[in-house]
Amino acid sequence: MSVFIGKDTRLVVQGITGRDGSFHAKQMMEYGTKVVAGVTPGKGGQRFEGTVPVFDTVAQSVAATGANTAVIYVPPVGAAGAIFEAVDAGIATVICITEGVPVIEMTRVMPFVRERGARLIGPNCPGAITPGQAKVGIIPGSICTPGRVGLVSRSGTLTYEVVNQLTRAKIGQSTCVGIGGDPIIGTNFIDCLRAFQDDPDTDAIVMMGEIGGTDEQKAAEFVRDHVTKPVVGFIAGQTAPPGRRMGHAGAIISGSSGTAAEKMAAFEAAGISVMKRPADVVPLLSARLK
Amino acid sequence: MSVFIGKDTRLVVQGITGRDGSFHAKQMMEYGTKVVAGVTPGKGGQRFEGTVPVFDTVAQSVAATGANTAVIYVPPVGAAGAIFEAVDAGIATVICITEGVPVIEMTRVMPFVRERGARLIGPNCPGAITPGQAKVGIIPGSICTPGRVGLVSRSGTLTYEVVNQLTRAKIGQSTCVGIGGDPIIGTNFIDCLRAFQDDPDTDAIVMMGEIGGTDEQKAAEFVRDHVTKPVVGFIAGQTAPPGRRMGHAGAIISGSSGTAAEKMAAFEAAGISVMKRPADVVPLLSARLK
Amino acid sequence: MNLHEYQARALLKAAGVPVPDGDVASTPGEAEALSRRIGGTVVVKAQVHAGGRGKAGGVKLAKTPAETADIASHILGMQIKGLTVHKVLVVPAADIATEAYVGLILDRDSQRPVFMVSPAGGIDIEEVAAKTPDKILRLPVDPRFGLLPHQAMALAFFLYTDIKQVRAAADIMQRLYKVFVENGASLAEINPLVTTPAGQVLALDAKISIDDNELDRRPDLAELRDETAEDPAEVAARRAGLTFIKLDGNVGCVVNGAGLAMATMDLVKYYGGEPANFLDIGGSSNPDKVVNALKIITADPSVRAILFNIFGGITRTDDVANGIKTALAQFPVKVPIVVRLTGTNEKEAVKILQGIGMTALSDMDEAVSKVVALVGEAA
Amino acid sequence: MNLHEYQARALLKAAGVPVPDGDVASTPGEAEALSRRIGGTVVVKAQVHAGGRGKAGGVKLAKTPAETADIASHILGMQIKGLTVHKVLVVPAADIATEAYVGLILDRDSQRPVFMVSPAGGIDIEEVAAKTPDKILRLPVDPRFGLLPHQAMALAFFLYTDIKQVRAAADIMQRLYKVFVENGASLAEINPLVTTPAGQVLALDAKISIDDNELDRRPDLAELRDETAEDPAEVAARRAGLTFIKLDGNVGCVVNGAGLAMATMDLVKYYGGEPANFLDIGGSSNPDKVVNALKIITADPSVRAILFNIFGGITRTDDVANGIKTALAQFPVKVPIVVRLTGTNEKEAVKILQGIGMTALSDMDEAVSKVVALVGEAA
Repeated sequence: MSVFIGKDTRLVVQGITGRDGSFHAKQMMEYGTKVVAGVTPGKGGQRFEGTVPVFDTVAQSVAATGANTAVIYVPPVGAAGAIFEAVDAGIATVICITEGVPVIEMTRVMPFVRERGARLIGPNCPGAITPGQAKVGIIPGSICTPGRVGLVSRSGTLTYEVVNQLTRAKIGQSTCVGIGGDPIIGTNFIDCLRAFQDDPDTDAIVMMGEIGGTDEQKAAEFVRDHVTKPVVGFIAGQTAPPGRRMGHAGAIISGSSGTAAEKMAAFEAAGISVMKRPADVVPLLSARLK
Repeated sequence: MSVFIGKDTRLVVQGITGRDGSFHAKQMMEYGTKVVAGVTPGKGGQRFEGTVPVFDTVAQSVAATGANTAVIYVPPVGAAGAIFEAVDAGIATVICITEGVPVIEMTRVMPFVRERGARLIGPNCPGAITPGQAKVGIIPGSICTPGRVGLVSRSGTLTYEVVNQLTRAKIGQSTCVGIGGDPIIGTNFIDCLRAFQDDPDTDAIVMMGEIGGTDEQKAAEFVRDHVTKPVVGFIAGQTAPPGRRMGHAGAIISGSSGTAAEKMAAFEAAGISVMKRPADVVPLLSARLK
Repeated sequence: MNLHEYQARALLKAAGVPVPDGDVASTPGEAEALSRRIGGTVVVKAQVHAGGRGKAGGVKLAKTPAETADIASHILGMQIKGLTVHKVLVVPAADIATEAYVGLILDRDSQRPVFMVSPAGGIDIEEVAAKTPDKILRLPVDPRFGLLPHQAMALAFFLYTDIKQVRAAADIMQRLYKVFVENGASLAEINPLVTTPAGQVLALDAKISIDDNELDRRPDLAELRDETAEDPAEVAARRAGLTFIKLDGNVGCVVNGAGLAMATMDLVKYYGGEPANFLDIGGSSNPDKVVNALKIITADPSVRAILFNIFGGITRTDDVANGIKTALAQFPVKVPIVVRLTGTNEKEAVKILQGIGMTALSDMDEAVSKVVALVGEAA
Repeated sequence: MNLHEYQARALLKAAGVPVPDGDVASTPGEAEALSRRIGGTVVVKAQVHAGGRGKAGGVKLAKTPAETADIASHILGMQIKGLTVHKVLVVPAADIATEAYVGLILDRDSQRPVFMVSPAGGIDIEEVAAKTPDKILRLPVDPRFGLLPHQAMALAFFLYTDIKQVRAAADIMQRLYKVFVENGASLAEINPLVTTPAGQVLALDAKISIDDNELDRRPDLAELRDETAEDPAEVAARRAGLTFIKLDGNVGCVVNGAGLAMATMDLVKYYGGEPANFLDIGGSSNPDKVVNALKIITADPSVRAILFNIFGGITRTDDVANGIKTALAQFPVKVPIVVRLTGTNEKEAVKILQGIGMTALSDMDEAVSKVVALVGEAA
């Protein structure tokens, strides 16, 4: 078992011939992900790396290869359209890596995704990895190792940092999911917590939040009410000033709302072990797993 | 029992202070329909005919009176908005009398109506009447009499003609529904046939169609497959020339499609007794009811 | 309401759809000047609401301004399917590499705008649909989300393989959809959508029909109506708030309600007569409408008798009776009138008619069979 | 990106929202001319991205053109919350009967644009929300259907009782929604929306923030950015493709990734230091970005030491090492640099740094505690 992606993942890469798409398609293939198709309009009929068939449209790729998961590396201006296309073609799980998708576009994308019963992860996210099975996105495979800890994060490199700490301490991961740092995202903490709670191969959960919004607070309530597995959490941005967007479009303290202190308190109240720094993940997790 | 409207109908009249709205509100009240509220923006707080409270919005009227059915007499430019408002306020059955609603507006209205699980009848229709219980719309109450024949029609006065023939022959009606002559309507023949088939108080069905579109053909298939009660049908426009809009926006033969001959043949094939003229309704129905 | 090609072209052009240069002319001189401005060989196209203009001689090539003037003088004033040509469109003669069909209709069944595109363009799309349905791609658009980018691309890929042409065509689909929605069209066609040898994608001919219901809130569109292209009686009827359609028979019909009006025509035929028209006076009770209806019908020399069939609901039958009385006082009606009326204020109506020596019937079949018999006697 | 009031006003005006007459001036002379053109008493308003302009003396009445010039000369150049005033808006002093608040935000939770309106306008809406929440009407808009007419009316009825004002306000809601969606705003406020004694409804002040992601596809909006209102270092960083935010500490930070950058700042604090900045070099591997990052950080005199924290994923750590090498060859860096890097091409990176006499740490805590210690020694 695994969460969102795994050995049954049949991946189509949207934007496979682009700079980022081609680089990461190769990385995913090397990791062992079943990359069954690529899509670049106008390049239908070509083969990527001599093996992966390229199509003009996602619908064609699904018809020809049975792709069930899509990863999007197309530029911001076309990313929302790429999500619509993947969902419309019947793709069940769409992971949008692209950073810079206009948020107003996401307000139109999300109802479409929901109506079709699809899952969107991202945009502006590093994707997901189920170590030993499939890597979809840009999380470096080398820092992961199979195991029984699920990880969900709004961040990219901070996720790597924590995964790396776990792997060095020989704590393997069931699935690591980067949900993205944008204000409107397809999959939030609660979606991931629910999936990990239901996953028989996950024993504990690490949750990496940051300032801005109230997703972490709601996630804490969800943990309190519905999660029986141990959860360890972190909030980035304890020293961030209010009113400034800290890189991620969603990482902004509005007025006095969305602060790290508020979120950490919510974690504590929900029984989540709070990391003060990334290095705390191993001792806290070890303590909870005893 | 009854179809769509009946003794449980609690009606709000949208546009109650307008020329058409006020005239017909009075007629409906005289017939015994429970007119519980009216809506005209800016006239909230007034009373119509000294009794019916008028509100600024449908939502207010629902909250104050428990209205469950709305009838719309607002001018074409505001009619689509009035449907949105009624549905958004939780009204279950919305009957739009207004003629001349831009069809492109209806393409946006219909998904909204469906998502909310509401029923829209019309636009550009005479409404419905369940004789002895409730009249919602403009069908003259005087020509109807309670009974066990359900009638559904795309037309207004042609409906009256046939209802009148029935009443004069002492054949009463369970419910008469005018579904309207526009290309895009909320309730079609099949919806009404299903309702009459399921209504224990309806023994037979009269179906008044006209040229244009394929609704009658589909209805015929539905009758063949799902209706066990006798059905008698008529198609207006046997002598209509192709390509001309015969008054109703939907009554137009496109190329060779949507002709009366085609529709009458479909009726025959489905076991529907076909009236050659309105006066045939009584003998055909009597024969089928024996 | 159908737009002329030049009007449809203008709407598309304003929305950024690439159309050939050119403009409309009402005189040979204007056409000549346009030809000179455009340069080279031009096409002169009759602007009438009729298909098959080419076969009828309404579309011609002209190599010089002088020839353009000559051709325009032939086409202007020409009759095509009973319609007089008042305007010609003058456009450069385009070199054409391929011709495709792009159509967008308001579909009753799906209750959505639906695209139909085919690489087999320039010809009758109904024929393509019947003979080679696999050459047509049909795509309904969800109006909540609009035409999505990948849908526009899918339509374009069905027409072209070259990615530049695909992108150009996808862009045209988006703009056509916008024109359709923003103008409340019931039909918008580009036929043919052509590619030039240089690879450009161009809308060579366009047809747009506007939903009549849209015109009330859009005076700018209502102004595009070309009343010279319509039957004058139908124009007069519309101005009087009546819906009138001229037919070939001799029994004039005045009815309230479209369904009853059609059923009345059918019943005339049933009893062996031929209706001279469809005429719906609508739901309101204005005696003036009846006067205007009688004026329009009596202006038709083939009318041998007139039938009123009024079922009073909103319409008050006494208003109709008063209208008949007023009309007869205003102008002579030389053919017999049979009146059937029932419903609202029937008694008052009967009295009014009796006052001017007319009888009113209450049964539709009786009235229709009577009027048909009267026409038979007159013949 | 925040727009100035005069820019927000222009967007609203273009969309048909009634705003008072008036325009923006950069000099006292321009302000005087505007005052003369407008006539009567005017308001001179400082155009800076800061709340509380009035309290800070940035909003003043002027009765004559001469007084306008005088007041403008005081306000122009004034500092408000650290920002220099470069422009003033001159508008007629409106007689105000009522003041309301109208706001539209992109709500993360509902993933929709959400209206917030209150008849208690002109003041801080967060205060109203906290103290009298029943004075705020909150209405999420389904982007598939847009702001429906009855929703606009419901918002307007919450503000007004007079039906003319209700209709005027509903129309303003529709136009505000259009401005919001068409310009990819994250916030659009009219505060106050006023009524005049004559009953007119007017947008007296407006605030619009544009989603930064929108700017790439909208050069017209990107042009509205007022870089004079920003920290010059932040402007330089943005031009170099970096995300930089100046803070009050003395430990300069160069990090890849926003989350890691925040966590690095937090860890500096955890070890007793104070971060001098947030700086994210992003995901790509361009050595130039590192050079620019070092230029920007070393320009800050309060920086006592610099910390690199790079977790190589897409970012190649050897590119970062090369960037450091290039920078140090180009300009002197007088404060100590601590480098932590791990991940992609780590070995190559370590070699490059060793080649210029630097060591690379691989543990984040070790690096942060070291840089904090270095700053402590320097103090």
